[in-house]
Amino acid sequence: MRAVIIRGAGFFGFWLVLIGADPVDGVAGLFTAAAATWTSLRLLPPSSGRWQYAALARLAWRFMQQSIMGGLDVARRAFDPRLPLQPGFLTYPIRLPPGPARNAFCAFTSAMPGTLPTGVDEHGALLYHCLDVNQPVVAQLTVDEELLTRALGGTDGDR
Amino acid sequence: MMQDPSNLLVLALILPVAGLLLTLVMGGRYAGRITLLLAPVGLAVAAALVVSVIHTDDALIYYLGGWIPPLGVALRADGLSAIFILTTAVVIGATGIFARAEFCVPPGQPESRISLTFWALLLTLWGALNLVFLSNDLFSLFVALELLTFSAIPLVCLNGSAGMLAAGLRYLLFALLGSVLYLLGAVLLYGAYGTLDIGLLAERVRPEPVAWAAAALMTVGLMAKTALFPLHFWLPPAHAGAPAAASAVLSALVIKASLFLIVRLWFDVMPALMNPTAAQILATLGAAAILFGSVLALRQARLKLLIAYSTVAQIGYLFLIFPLITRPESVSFAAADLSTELVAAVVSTSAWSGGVLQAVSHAFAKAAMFMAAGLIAQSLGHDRIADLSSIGRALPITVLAFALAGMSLMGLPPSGGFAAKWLLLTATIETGQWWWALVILGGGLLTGSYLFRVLAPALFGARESVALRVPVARYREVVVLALALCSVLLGFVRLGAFDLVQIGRLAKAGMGLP
Amino acid sequence: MTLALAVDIGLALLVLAVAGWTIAVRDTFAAVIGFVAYGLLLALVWVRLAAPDVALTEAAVGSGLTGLLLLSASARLRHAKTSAAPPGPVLQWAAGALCILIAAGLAALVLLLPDPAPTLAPAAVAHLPATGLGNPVTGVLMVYRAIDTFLESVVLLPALLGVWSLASEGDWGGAPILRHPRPDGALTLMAQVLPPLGIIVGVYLCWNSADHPGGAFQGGAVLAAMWVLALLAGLVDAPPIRQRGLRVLLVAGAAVLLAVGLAGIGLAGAFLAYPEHYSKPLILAIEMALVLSIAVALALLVAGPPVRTPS
Amino acid sequence: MRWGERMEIADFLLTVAVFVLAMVALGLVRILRGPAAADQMMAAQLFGTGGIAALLLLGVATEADAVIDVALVLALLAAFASVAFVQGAAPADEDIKEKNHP
Amino acid sequence: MSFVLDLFTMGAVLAGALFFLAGTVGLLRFPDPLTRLHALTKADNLGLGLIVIGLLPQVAWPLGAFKLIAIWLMALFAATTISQLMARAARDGEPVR
Amino acid sequence: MISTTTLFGLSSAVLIGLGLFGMIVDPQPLRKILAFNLLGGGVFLLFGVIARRGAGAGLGGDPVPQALVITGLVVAFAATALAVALLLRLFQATGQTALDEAPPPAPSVDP
Repeated sequence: MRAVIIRGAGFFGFWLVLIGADPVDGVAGLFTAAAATWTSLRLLPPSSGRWQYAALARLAWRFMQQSIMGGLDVARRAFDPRLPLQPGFLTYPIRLPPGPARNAFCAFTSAMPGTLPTGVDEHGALLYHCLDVNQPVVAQLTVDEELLTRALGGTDGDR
Repeated sequence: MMQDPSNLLVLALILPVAGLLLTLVMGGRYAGRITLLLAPVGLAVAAALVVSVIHTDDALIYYLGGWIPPLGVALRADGLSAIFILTTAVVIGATGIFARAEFCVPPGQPESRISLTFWALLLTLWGALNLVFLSNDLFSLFVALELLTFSAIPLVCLNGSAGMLAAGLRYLLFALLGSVLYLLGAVLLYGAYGTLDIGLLAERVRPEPVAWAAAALMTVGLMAKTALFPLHFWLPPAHAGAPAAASAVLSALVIKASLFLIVRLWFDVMPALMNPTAAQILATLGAAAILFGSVLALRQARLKLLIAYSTVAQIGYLFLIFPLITRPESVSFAAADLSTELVAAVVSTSAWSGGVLQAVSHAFAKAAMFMAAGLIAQSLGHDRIADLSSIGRALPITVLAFALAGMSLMGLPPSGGFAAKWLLLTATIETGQWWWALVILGGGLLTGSYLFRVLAPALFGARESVALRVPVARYREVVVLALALCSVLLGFVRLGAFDLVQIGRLAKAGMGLP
Repeated sequence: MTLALAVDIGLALLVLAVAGWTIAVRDTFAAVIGFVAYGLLLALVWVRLAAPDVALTEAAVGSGLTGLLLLSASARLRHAKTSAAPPGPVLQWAAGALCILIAAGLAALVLLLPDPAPTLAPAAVAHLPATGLGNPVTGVLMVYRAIDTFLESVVLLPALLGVWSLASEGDWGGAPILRHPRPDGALTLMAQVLPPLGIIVGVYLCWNSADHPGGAFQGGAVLAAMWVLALLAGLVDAPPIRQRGLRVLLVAGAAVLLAVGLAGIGLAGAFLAYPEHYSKPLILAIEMALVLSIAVALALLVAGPPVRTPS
Repeated sequence: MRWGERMEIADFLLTVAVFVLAMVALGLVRILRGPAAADQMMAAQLFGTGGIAALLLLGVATEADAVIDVALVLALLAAFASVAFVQGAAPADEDIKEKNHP
Repeated sequence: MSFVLDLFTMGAVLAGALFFLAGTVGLLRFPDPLTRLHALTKADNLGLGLIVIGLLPQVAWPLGAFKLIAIWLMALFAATTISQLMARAARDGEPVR
Repeated sequence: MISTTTLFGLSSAVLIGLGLFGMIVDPQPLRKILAFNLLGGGVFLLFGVIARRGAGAGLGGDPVPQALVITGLVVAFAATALAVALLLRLFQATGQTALDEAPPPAPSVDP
């Protein structure tokens, strides 16, 4: 029920952002938001854990920070005449089970500096492509995973 | 609501479309019944339309939504449209009855693939044809052409064999190229004259480069869809391989739609552009189609392919009307004392009537021939011409129908085809263009020879008895015979009735004048 | 040279380069990629031509859905052996000359177009208040030339029937399958998050089109894309084509438009005329029905013929 | 001489739009030339981001609100097209098997 | 005030353009498809974000601004997922290690 | 100085020529379909240019052609979908995609 309200409110808010506040449009928006919420619940059933908003805020902040770092990092390497790249693959033994939380983790880390998830290897560990394999990538990823797990309030149910 | 006859135009348009929507919802089990119920209604509407046009002695016009062109779109039915709508209703109805045995789902069975698609596409085809004949707007006509293409192509490959898929795809590519060229021409006309309405364009178009380019592009595009020589390659495999009922509507009606538009284009949209050179070019292509198509038909080993090539040839006759209506300046009239205008009007009428009669009688005859060939192929299991000996004994009605339809195609009296070719011949003599007369006569001889190849053994073969693999339902034979008879009986229609052709012609006054 | 013109020249050069590349490149997959880029660039061009309604359509239909269709086709045809050889050099040169001639002729005609250009803009604007609409393009599509919109919603049906008719006899009535060969987490996440947002955007484009750019076609295309996304990720299954509800959805738009149009004969004096004062709510109702029908039809056109035997 | 006087903000935004388009064009050269199919499928991403940026700049510079909606649709559809690209470029299953188990 | 805002716009938009440049340079210089993918997604998204931030003072408040941010978030989300899809396809396309 | 409409008008002429060339010359059906879309894009662009030239009455362009282009784009999509479905089915049935002058189709009712 909580998830219904939160998502519904979010979608209605998105509708308002698009069209502006007008009573007639608002009624249409309610129906649309209801349809969107129904679809959303069908495609992505709500997880069992409760979101921890403080941790979520920290996560968002870290995301902002890191994606800026990511952009700067690439720009620095691109403009550097020596082209300092040491590309390669490394594995990250992820603890999150396959499911929305792990997918979110992958999406999150794909914006981090120098890392790009490219799928799983034969042992179920995530396979990352790195611009510079000498960076402390695994340590970074561990921090990220911990933060995400906490923010989502425990592990997600499998899908 | 029915007091106003112009409501008939809307009715003719939406009846098949409403049938399509209903068919989709009700499913294939009811599809055949819906079509067969709508067919007589549509026929009645078409007949009422013809009567109304004759009665008012002018074109019926309907402003959709009450919006007057150029902003709005008008439907307009002149004599020409009325004739074609009636022809379409007859052929579609006959096809429906003919196809019932093949495409209806037996009671208690679930919907099958062809039971839904065949009927739904037949209804779409019907709606699209009526729209082509009624719309007075170049863009709506574009959509109508696409509607026609989208319903014709699945009909071609209904049996799903690889050869037909290839034929259908080739047909589709030709048709799409044709539509794009047509649309490009329409776009140019809008850019130059600010309207897509045929009536307004007729007033505004002047002989200048942009109009010429538009005319050329649209004509070539429509020629590809009509399968006029040399853009005919797609037609024989597509028409010969489709199920008989589908071939009948494709050959009888679908290619006429784009032909109808070529005629509309040159005589209604841009009468100012019609000139002897363009007319001679079109007629030359037509003559080439007659000769080429006939010779190829002569060489075919299979009946349906022969009929398909015959379509290529017969289309050619329709292009002969262009120079006969547009008289070359060099021609001097024998009847000098008559006012030139009067003579010109007479000439143009007989060429017009001949052309329209040819189109209509060919529609009936060709539908009958394809259906007859379908029955023959079904009952024998093949349609090899060499093995049709004595088939006339086993299927007398079918072969009679084939022979009657063939009579009309050859132009033997007293058939509709004879009247048509006679009118065209008269026009060639009157305009002093004897060379077209030679083409018409030569085409008739060739037609006679390729049909003789089929009919002589079929009727007078030496075989004692022919074993039929599958018996043929009597009512299907009767439908075929009725269509063939229609084609023949057109010859008895008083020629004056074809004044109907002239009703509501936009550029009637200026036609045929130097 | 103004800056806006610099944008235009840059765009035009890009469009032409991409188009030329699409025709010239040997690899078909690469050509399709070029085509998608072409579509996206054309969307920008439409913006520059002050036609945001068309830009929306081009982005959604011209590039998005057509692109997906062609890309998956090129992937499936990758191992196709084509025995057809390109035409000989003489024919190629002849075709090239013909096309250059046509292009040159058209270019000359573009330069010869009348000035001032004939236009229906004043007429369209003059009658707009009577329709209750604020967007003239919607006015043309739903009022002045509603017949085109009606035919348009009908045109999709035979095309879809044509696609369905390619099913094998045993699969008739079953469902099409459109699934990524190996869906993974990223695709799943995308298909979980984007479709609800897409629903909002799609309905917004349609609902808002009375006064702003957008419409049933644009909204329907966005909705269709979202449905296809969920299908690709394997989160939902396409419905069996025999399903009555699906068929009703498919014809709903055309049927509502037809019904309103017929009512117009009695109430407003002409087929497809709207009764005074009720035009805007009626148009909105039609558009909402249309957007659903169009979305379903477009998505099913992408999904292809049914391949799953009906249960 | 200050910036604000020398250059209208709209002109500035247009200039940047031209620049972004030029970047897209340059990137396009790289992408289309390949060599790998993986390079080519990046085109949707390039056009997605670059196109959205150019549209937003154009829309704000010319004060055309509708353009923002086009960018919105592009943001949704670019993702969609990319999925198609990946599907098209991904080698079929049998190819991968061949590669991994020669 | 408007001057300050304009200055802010120019600064942020210029910075954004710079990242687009970086993305393209990376695209041109980086040695293999996967590294090029890094360049494209990370730099261009930051560029788009900066341009959006720069444009915020120039649009109607608050709806226009929220809309811009929504567009950016959607583009960002799309990029983070698409880059993975492409990375996997690219990895499949050539031998690992 | 060249104007926006002239610029894009000339571009559309080139696009039409290119699309036509591709449709005539390329033997592969998928490439023909692609070229058809390219050609269609050129035609629509020309219509858009004509719409832009008709700007007036407070509008940036003549809304009638713009509306028609929207219709046309959807028709073109439907055509493409049908063509692609046919092509894929053909490939499925024969393993190739060539459209050479086909042998006469076998009679559908042959024993």
